[in-house]
Amino acid sequence: MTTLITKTVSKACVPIIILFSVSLLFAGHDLPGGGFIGGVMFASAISLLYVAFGLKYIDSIYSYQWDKWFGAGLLLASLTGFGAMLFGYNFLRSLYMLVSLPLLGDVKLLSTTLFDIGVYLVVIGSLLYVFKGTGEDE
Amino acid sequence: MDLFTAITLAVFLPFIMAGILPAAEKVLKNRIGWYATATAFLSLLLVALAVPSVVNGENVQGSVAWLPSLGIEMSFYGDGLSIMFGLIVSGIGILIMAYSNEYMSKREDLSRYYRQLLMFMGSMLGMVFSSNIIQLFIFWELTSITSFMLIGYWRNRPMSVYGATKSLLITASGGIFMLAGFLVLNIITGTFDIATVLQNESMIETIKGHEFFLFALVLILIGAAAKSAQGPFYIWLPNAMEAPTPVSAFLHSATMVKAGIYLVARIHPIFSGTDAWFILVSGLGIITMLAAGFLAFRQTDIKGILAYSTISQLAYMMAMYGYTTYQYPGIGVAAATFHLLNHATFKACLFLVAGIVAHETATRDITKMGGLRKDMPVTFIIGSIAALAMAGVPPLNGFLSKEMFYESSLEMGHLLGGPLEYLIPAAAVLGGVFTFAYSIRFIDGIFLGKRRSEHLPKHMHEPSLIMLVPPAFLAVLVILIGLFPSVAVHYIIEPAAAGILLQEVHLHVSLWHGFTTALMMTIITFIAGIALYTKYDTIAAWQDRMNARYPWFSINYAYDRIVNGAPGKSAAFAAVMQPGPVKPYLVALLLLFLVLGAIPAMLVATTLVPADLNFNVPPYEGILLGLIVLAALGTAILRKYLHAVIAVSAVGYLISLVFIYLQAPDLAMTQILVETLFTIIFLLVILKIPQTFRENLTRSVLARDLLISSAVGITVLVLLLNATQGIASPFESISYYFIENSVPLARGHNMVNVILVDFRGYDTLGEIVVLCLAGLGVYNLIKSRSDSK
Amino acid sequence: MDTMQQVPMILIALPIIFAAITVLFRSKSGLQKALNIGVFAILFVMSLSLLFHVWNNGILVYEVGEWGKYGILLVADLLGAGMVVLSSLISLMAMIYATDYMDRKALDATFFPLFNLMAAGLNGIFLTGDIFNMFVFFEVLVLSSCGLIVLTGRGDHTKMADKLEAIFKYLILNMVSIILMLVAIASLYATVGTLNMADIAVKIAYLAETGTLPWHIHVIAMMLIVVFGYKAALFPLHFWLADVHPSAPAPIHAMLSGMVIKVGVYGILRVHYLIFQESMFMLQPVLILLSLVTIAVGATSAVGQYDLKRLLAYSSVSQIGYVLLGVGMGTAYALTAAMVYLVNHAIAKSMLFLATGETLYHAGTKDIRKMGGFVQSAPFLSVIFLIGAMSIAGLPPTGGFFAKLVLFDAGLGAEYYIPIGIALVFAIFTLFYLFRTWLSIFWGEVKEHDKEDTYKSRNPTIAIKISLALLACVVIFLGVYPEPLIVLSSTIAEQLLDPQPYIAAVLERSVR
Amino acid sequence: MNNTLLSVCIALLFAIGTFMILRRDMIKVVIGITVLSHATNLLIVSTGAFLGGRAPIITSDDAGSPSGIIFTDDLASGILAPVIPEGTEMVFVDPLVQALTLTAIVISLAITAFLLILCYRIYQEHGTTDVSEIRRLKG
Repeated sequence: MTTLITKTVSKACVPIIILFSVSLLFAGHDLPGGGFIGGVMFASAISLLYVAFGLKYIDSIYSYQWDKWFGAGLLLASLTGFGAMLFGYNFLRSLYMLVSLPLLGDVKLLSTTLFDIGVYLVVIGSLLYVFKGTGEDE
Repeated sequence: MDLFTAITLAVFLPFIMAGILPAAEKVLKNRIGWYATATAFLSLLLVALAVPSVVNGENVQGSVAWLPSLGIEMSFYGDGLSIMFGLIVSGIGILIMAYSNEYMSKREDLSRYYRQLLMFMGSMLGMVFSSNIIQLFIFWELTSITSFMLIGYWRNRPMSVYGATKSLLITASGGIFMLAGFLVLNIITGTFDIATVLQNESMIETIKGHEFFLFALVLILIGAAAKSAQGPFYIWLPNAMEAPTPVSAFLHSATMVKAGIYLVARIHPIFSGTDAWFILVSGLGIITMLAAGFLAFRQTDIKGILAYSTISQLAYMMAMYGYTTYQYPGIGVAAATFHLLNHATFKACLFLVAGIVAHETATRDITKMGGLRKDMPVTFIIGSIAALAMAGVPPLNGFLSKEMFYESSLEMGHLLGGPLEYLIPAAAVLGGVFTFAYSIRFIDGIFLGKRRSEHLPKHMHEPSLIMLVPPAFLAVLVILIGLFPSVAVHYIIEPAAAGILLQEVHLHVSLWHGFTTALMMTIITFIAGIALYTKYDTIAAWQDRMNARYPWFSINYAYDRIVNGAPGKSAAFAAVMQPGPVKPYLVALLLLFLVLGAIPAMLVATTLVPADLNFNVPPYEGILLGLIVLAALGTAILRKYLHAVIAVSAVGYLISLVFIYLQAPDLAMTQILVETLFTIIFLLVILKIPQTFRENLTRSVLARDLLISSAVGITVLVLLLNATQGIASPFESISYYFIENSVPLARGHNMVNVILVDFRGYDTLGEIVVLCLAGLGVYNLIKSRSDSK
Repeated sequence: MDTMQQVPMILIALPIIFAAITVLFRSKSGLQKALNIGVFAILFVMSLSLLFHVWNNGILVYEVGEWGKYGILLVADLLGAGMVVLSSLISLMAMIYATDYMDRKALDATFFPLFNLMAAGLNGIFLTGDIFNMFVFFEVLVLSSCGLIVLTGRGDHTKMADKLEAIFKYLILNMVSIILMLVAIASLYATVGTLNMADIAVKIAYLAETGTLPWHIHVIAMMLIVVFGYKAALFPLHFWLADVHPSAPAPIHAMLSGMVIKVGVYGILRVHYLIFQESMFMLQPVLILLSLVTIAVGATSAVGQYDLKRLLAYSSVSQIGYVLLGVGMGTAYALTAAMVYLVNHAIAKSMLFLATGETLYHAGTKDIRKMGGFVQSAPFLSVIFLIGAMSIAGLPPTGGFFAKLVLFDAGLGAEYYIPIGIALVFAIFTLFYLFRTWLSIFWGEVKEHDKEDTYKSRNPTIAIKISLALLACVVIFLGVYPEPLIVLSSTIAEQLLDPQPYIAAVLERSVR
Repeated sequence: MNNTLLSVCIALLFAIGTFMILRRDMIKVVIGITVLSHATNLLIVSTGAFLGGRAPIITSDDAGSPSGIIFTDDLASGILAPVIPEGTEMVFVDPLVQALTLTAIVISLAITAFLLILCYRIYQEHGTTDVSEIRRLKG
């Protein structure tokens, strides 16, 4: 599978896919998408890299500890839940704020976005962790 | 101090003292036995406080709140019967603990020994004073457990372990039945309190007329018989002789084995006066009496002889308590109670003597003994007195109660009439003859005759005073009760009998009461006993021969077969039940699902399939669904992993198309992405697993699996067709809330995402936890490889 | 007061957060030991305070995200809060024990996060008021137990191949049962349009009252029996248990046998008694029949085992049969009995398993035939094991006695004479195999004399002794004064039979 | 309302999946589990309470006035929410079942991935993929 074409194609595609996955993450609240879909897409992109270049090569450039990703994601998601408690609300109550920023105009800030980012990180981390585990073990 | 407190204290004092015994041992070291003796003495005093009031017919009664929700109180009841038992338990307890000071070597684990003895004593006292049957049962089982511990005192000796196991299995299993009996009794009466039942005549009448009467009686008697080594349950007692001898004297002759007798006496007012009571209790007693008396012949272990004699003596009491007719419910009660007291004195004494003998000769085999009278004359005298009392020789106490036994047997036979008029007294005499023979054997074999010095140590002498005084004291009691029975009868026996018969009892017991039939029977007993004793060895040899020839004709054989054979049988059963591969387990699960699903379909279903089936779908959807089924069939038919995996991912991709058709864009995207990733992982895995195995589908396996899977399919179809009939009116789906509120409250336009992160964000939290777990689990799986090498 | 309201959520969220933290900061096991014991102690105290709160102030309902019944509710009624107390107690003890028992490698790797998530899964199941959420937490529980089974401890003589095989069976069967659960939940939603259990209950009750209850609701009830029966190891769904439980390291074994199989019982108590009251006439005979077979099969299989952990696993099968017998009989008293039995079995069995782990470490083998005479070298374990065995066998003065007493009393009172008769007979089996085992391990002669020196060096550490001794104290306490437990259980039983307060507490809330 | 053809398709998937999990080859068993999961996902979506014509994404056209639906229960007066006023039409498909399905997909993905690695490890330890040979734990 590690032909030159796949390598080139994936080099070109992966950044685009990652960008797309991030946009899916943030657009998810209003359009199809969301943390989960974005995460799976990100994971697919990286797995494409793994398949194209081989695990060893990627690891030699940068060895990602994907378990930290899902740990962080889980922490982020659950702390978002706790965040509401600090404001005197129940766990996971969503908070909403409309902020006017220069250049961007009115931006709606939602605590659920943070939660969704947590989901995103967990999905990426755990899927890639599993993926790497499968591929690595000889 | 009021008497209730005294009795409560008497029960709990031994437990408390046992609890702080390890601390006391640090101070007292080897003299810890006197600490235990003092405890027993205190308990005796506390129990004795109640004697005057009970003699006057005033019973001690009281309770403390304990488990109100079950209707169980911690209640103690001291009537004549329990006071008598209390005196026996704590009184013999003093002697035993004192005796143990010398008997138990200083190297032994004295702390454990006395702790368990004290706990046993407390349990026994608790048992006899309990008014509540559940409380009684708790103490009852505690005596079983402490007995088990004490039998197995020498924990590394195989025979001790064997004996301990046997006693626990039999007595505790009996206990379980007894508990059931108590519960049945509770169903009938609605109370757990015996005193309440005893004081309520109409309740007793209800019990006797109730349809569960026989159930309750049989269940309780099983427990009592197991504890008192009666009937087929006797087998544990001979093996219990592995315990240290003071323990045997205390538990397995004088007190614990009498717990069953106590229970029979306790429930006597409730159940007696019925044919069932007579047949079961007396029948059991008489058969056990004869069998155990006869079997004692081939025993060569001096404690074994005593064990069998204990069984047969307990059976006397059993038989006497069973003597009952409708008009005269308690014919043998006084006699039995008196014999109970007497037996405690002479049998404990005999065991202590046996302990001395074994201690001095370093053997328990009677065939190696003989002629010890010269070396230990005092022991000889004490032992002879006790053995003669057991044989029923005047003027000792055993004579008096045996006379009463004969009298009550005669009376019972007379009341029944028919052949039983002669059979019952004859059986009683035969039991007496056996008793006479083995009692003489005990004296003759150990003390009389020629000394067989080749087996015995050179220097044998009387033991120290500490070991001699307790049996001597008991021997004196044996004589005193025999000569002046009225004291014991007035203060102990009459109140005890009154406690059983629930009315005042006046007895006239004296050594000489005229030339009665009973006396005739006693004389016959002596003559026949002497005659039998001349044939003693012949009979013993015959028994040995028969035992060797027909080993299966014994209850011990059955017990060993069951206990040793059970594991093998069970392992064979488990091997069949639990064959190993996952497939039968899956089949079991699916079959249970099918069977359970079929039950409502057969019982309550009106129409299995709803009428309005809707096949009206656009053709492209039909084609799509057809393709899905085709791809799924491919997974089943395609043999190669790679092909099957491609087929299954085709199913996945096609389903994502269905999702698009069903207006679920999020799902469709997820499905495509997940399917991609999943297929890659799947391919990576199967690349590493060469496909070597190929299943040969036999026709029968294929047919069976097809049957099961089509049944599953049909069940799901029927369920689904019924379930998709729409929400049952008048209800509506909660989805309206999400549709209505996702913009105004959750500020999101994609409802599915809003549900995932907001309305049901908590589910998503759980879901990402599952993802993390998969990651962590896979890590462990991969790492486990290095562990296994 | 306000903080009290948050406790149900914290009981679930705290271990999850902690799991995340321990994933991020792995490989500092020394610090992690202390921290985790601290967290589990906090959880235990909080669960107790929750139980007291519920006892005094009635059912506590917590809206996650504040969406009323449209979101997910946590409902802490007495049953849920009681189960949480039980699971917190056992997981605290197992955690204390595990810090010294588990291999260093396991502690450094994933033990702590997995164990935290297991605790979160248990609490999540016991507190949730939403049936789909229950499914999610079932999966949390299953996957965390699978991950934990692979880890090793010092008395763990199971080969890795066996562990993997056990997990495979467990997961495959679990997937099938969980698929059944999803089918059942989806069908339920399609029929009543809601996922909240109280909401479902009141709607089904309404349909039954008006005579328009669709018959497939009964099928759903039956399917859920399969699902929960699988969790509880009800015959013929019990096969995995004897393979899976013995493969786990001792603290996990204790959690699995002590708490995780109780989840199935909880499921039946919660879901069937709340929602499927109408199907009870069909369910009860089925449950009684199956639980009797479970008792018989478990007890009969246990007698012949020489692998200590496997023997006790079969014993768990048989004991769970007793619990389900009480559940099946279904009177208030029988449900009380089931609860009392459940609690006693949970505590005594987990203690027994913890003691077993240490015994196996002491012996260096798992074959009972090679053990003997350990009372000399391990007197402490001997006492603990004996107390556990007595409790399971139902001998006083341990909690197990009252459990059996109440169960038999309830059964006879409800006129189930033959089932109780059968249960009685198999109680003798229990007595037999447990005491035979105890005797052959601790009494008798030392079988492997060449190992006597190693025996001396392999003794329980302080942490292990503390956890075992505390559990033993609880067992004895329950045997001497079970009144609080019985009162609590009977109140729970009343609440189960009359779900109105539960429904009212959940539904009577205004929605934003 | 109902879609019988879809139901039949789901039932067939269930039957095929069941047949597959009864096979002796471990990998085939996992494939069977996957088929069953697919079938279940499809089943959950198909049990959606109502079938409007549109995906559950609100566009700016939809913003409308409150519809008068009662969402608060009142047990005393017998109101079991939600109560829908007459004539309310639903243009969307049921979003809840989709969310549930998404959760179910993710969970079954996680477990199946774990199961796959497990199979690989079992193959390493036992050297076979025949489930009837993987029977060291028995009796």
